[in-house]
Amino acid sequence: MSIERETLLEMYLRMNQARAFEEKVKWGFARGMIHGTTHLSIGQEASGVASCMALDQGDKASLSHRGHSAAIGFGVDLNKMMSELLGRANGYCKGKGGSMHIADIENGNLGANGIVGGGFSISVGAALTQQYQETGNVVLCFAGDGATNEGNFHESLNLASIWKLPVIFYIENNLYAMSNPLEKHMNITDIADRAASYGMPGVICDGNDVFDVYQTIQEAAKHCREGKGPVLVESKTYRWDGHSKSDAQAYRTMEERQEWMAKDPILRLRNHIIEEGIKTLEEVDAIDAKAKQDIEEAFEFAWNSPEPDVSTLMEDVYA
Amino acid sequence: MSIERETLLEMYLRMNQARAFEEKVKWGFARGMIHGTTHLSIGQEASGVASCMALDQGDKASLSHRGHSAAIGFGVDLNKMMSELLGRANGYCKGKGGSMHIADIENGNLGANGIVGGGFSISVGAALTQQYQETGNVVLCFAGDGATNEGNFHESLNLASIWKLPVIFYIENNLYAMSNPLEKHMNITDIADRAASYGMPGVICDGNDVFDVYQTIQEAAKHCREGKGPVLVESKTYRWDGHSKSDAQAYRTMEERQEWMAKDPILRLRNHIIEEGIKTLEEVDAIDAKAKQDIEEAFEFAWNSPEPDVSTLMEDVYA
Amino acid sequence: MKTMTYAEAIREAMSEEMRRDENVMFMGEDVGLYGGAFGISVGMFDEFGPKRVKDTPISEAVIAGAAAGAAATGLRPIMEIMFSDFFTISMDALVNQAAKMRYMFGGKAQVPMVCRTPGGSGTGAAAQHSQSLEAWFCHVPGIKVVTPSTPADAYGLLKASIRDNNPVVFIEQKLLYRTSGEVPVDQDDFIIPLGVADVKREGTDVTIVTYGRMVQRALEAAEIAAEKGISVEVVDPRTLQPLDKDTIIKSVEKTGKLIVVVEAAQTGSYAGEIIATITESDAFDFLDAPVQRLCGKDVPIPYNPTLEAAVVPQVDEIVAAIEKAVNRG
Amino acid sequence: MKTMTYAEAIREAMSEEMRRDENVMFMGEDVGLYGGAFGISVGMFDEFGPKRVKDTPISEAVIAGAAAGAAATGLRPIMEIMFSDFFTISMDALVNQAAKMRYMFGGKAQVPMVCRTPGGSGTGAAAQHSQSLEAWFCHVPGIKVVTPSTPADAYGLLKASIRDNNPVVFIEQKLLYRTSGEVPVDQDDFIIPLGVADVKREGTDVTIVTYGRMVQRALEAAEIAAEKGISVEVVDPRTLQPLDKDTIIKSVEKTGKLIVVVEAAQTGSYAGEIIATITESDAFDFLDAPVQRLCGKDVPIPYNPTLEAAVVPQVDEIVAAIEKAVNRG
Ligand SMILES: Cc1ncc(C[n+]2csc(CCOP(=O)(O)OP(=O)(O)O)c2C)c(N)n1
Ligand SMILES: Cc1ncc(C[n+]2csc(CCOP(=O)(O)OP(=O)(O)O)c2C)c(N)n1
Ligand SMILES: [Mg+2]
Ligand SMILES: [Mg+2]
Repeated sequence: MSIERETLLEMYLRMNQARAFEEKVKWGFARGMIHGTTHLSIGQEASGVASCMALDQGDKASLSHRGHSAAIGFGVDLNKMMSELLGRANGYCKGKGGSMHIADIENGNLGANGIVGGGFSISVGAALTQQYQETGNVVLCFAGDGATNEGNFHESLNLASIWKLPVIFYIENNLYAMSNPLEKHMNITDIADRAASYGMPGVICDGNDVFDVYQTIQEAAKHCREGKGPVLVESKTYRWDGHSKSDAQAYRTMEERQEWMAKDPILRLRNHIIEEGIKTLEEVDAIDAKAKQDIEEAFEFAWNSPEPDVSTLMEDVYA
Repeated sequence: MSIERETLLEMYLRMNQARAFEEKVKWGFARGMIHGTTHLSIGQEASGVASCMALDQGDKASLSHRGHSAAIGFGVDLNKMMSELLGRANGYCKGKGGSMHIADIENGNLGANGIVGGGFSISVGAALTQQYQETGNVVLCFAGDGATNEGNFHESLNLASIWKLPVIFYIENNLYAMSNPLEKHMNITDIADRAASYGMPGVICDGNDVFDVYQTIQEAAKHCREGKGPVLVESKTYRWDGHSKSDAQAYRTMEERQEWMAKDPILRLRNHIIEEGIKTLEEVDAIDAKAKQDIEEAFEFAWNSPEPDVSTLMEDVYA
Repeated sequence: MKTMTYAEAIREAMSEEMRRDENVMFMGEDVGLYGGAFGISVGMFDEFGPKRVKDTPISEAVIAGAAAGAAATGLRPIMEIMFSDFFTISMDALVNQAAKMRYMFGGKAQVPMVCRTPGGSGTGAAAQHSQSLEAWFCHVPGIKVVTPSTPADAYGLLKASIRDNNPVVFIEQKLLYRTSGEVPVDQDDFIIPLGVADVKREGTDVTIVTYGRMVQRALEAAEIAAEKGISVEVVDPRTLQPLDKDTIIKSVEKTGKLIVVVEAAQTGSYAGEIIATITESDAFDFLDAPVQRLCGKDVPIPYNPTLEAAVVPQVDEIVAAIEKAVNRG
Repeated sequence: MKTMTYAEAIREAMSEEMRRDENVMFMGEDVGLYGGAFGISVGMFDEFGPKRVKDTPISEAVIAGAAAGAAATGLRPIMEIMFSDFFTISMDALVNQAAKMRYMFGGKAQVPMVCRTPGGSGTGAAAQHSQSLEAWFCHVPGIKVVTPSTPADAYGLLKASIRDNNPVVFIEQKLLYRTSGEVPVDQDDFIIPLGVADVKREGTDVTIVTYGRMVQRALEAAEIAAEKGISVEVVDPRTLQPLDKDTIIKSVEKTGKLIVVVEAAQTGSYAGEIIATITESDAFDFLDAPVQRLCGKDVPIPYNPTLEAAVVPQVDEIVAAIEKAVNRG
């Protein structure tokens, strides 16, 4: 499959922004400029960005706790996003949500979720709205391999299947649920096999290959839009960093990590762009630089933004 | 497979007791002698009785809300069971449980359950005890087709599979979850297929055929005892009566019901016993009569038993 | 005005709102053709069809989660949980998602959903089908909680709940379903706003605050007390969250005596909240007798009918409490 | 005596009980090699091995259900729910199964299990990772609820909880994990029985009842008040269910003034229960000022640290409440 030139370059930019964003977040954490916790998706940028970019205008996405790449892929105001991580008043959630709750419902981002598997049923409901109101839109629901062991996964896929709802359950299988390796948290190798329980298609894509991710999501979305019901997509990928900010990673080997770092999805796309002559080396370097610059500016913006006033504490509990 | 003569005749007796028990319960309800609600398993006696009788001494069973046949199959004091349905002090639960909570933990009956799917995880825990204490025993976990749509089904089968616990998930698929026909509550035909999500065997048996049920459970139990982990067994059967005491059954046809009544598991076994010359017609009639007599006596016993004293209300909240 | 049962009033309120607003829909286990375990939605499937009245599998987690997701994206779902005890399976979706989405997303979401569910004991359904769990929901900021005691209240409050832009837990009672009363269905848009208590009986000597099916018992006790010359005021908050504190405080300031009657297990019940509301208010200075609460006993609900009945406050116990309060004052 | 942190005291209590009783085992998400999200069980996997320290998948429903099933059949499981907010997923197993099995089976089951879980805000983890839900559990007959405020209490109460034959919800606090104190680990079988309050500071003018991490704040406030000549008694019930009513009542009878301080969202919190316990007791007649409660605000926990801190009662607010009580008396 080919991806249109403009889209591909935008994708490359966003993947670089995602990487730079998270590198900056790591930096901010180390210096105590960001607090709380965060889950980095470095290494998973193709999976997060290309999938969201395969969607159409009006489609929705529900993100996991590891949602930065996806949010940036879906389209985001980087200033607002960084501001939210810094807990500022002009963040997406007015500083009340933080990394685990970046949301922009109006524009279709139904929110990251701090509850593992919490997004499954929310996505089913959002897909019900699309079907009910005949919008022709689909919902892309992100979750991790570990999340598929939650009861909510099961109930959600079953209901979506019976009701033929337009939702893509997109499982980013990065081989670990926190410290728990896949082979110790389930007795199967391919999560896509779980689709069999619901009579829906289950497909696998290489989560580090933007082309495969993009095509798989486009096909799944088509299936949904044709009224054929949901699809389970498994995206095989890997996170380079620890689970969250404090993780000694005793549960995996350096070798494994290096093997996967050699499959860097950004580098892969970069090489493709250059080899195919889509852009020259210099032009690509310029994109990389722009991505970093965007993030520096976002951080600068966020850092200089005001904290929410304590008087806002009780606002927005009820509509 | 053959079942030992003694066992087969005991099985036939228990199936008849189960049928008579529930006919009596229906009668008692109609007359206001029993209150609350109850779920009859008439038509499912082979599934409930033969499965439990395939177990060994020390094995455990967790029953569903539709648990009378299974309880009687597992081995029960009919007086205590009927007393419990009548809410008497000498019932299994001292009158505090009723039909949905018949239990006898000491003897391995972990209890019927009013929560659909509630028994899945309880069974996993009970199986953990067997493995931990190396008892060599297995747990037989009853549930209905509808119960397999609960998240608890998913979490329980997954955990049991990873930990290789000796538990048989025994799904009595009677084609309906209350008013909801199978084809409207899941998008697959065979619940056994759901085993694929957990990397465990999934097998189907004819729930109206004692031989098939018995053999299937024995084989599954063997698998468990060998340390190979859990098995999912689907038992295809049908309930003749409504879901609970008040049910107009608008959701199914008379024809369908009659088709299934023609597959009466008791009649089937009765014919076998006579045709194979295991017992004469008269002898079999005598078993039938004894079963009815046992139930009449149980009802008589229960009816004449005392109600629990109000002073017992606050007893047994804490150990 | 029309005489109808509590069950009919609920059906009528749902149906009217569904006729009025295309985006209101209804889902739950066996709510379609079967009409719901308590027959509440009988006939609605025929009127509204499978798009708007939807049978779900036995999957309480996704029922609540899907309602939240649908509500956040433009529908106004009403969901039914067959027995309130099964809400234990829906708590994550309700508490961590629906209740918090608005706040945690900086006010940029709204989640207009109604969770209808019957609570309470009295039908011989035993421990797993008889609980009164309203206190849990009241403890979750972002959720509103409604507990109607009459057909008219059920009707007017349910309509208000459906139009509310927040998650509302609407707790019905099995033993009230067949009670009947006058309901102003002919009155154009009869809505009872959430957060407004109703003085079900005026009085001057003792205030009883109660809700749900205990209201009827309190009224009976008040009647008996009246024969003894004691004037009892019965205040039914109707919505527990938001709670109409003013009406309760005013009543206690008038009578100087407070009895709270609830069906739920005493420890941790909402009775404590109502009492704290009074003792931290100016009404404290008006109290001239210890505050009493009559609650369900701290026990799982037993099956035997005699035991079951003994769990919840009885009319004679309420009368005794009234007399005790007055004799103290 | 040994100085150790609250986290270490918990680890020590678990380890000792596991050494003592072969049937005690421990399970939860990432509790093995990883040592738990808060490092509580670091090293236990090495000592006890995979049979007795078990990593589970992310499946909170079956963790609790399996614990209940194992407990009912002879093990004494300790389970960990990584954040108490995730208990929303375990509620059916805990409430409808574990808590009720004994009663509904006529006293013929016992369910000795401990559910350890950290509650509370203060770590910037926002709305879905910061709740204080103890009031829910206290409202369920059949469950015991423990909320230790010091390393020694955590140690002695956890050992008692593991030996208790009922489901115990043991609520720890993230912000207490690193606090340290003296723990009598060398004392043979140091057990703190469930249901016995601890007077953390004696005083005569005002009673503060509080638990968990608010105890420290109350003590700080009491210190400040002491400088102003006000003598504050700080009562820490330590277990909320069963609640040591006597100690609280006696204290209020002595001081005549009650302030309840809890971290949880005010409405429906356990503060109401404690207040109702007093106002329905003989202590009511000793009260000479309105009962005050200082609780968490009724809001989901926000991410921003300034907002987050503003949700829970502050030392100066407690001091102000003390002064208000005294000036009234
Ligand atoms: C219901 C719930 N349980 C546990 C957690 C704690 N937790 C956060 S992320 C995580 C691991 C998730 O694994 P996976 O789904 O594979 O996603 P990944 O982190 O690998 O992207 C866990 C256990 C949580 N947030 N919510
Ligand atoms: C958690 C829960 N949800 C719903 C119910 C109400 N209910 C009781 S039995 C039943 C149908 C169960 O269907 P199935 O599992 O197929 O068992 P069957 O009744 O057919 O034997 C329902 C919905 C319940 N008791 N518990
Ligand atoms: Mg993962
Ligand atoms: Mg069925």
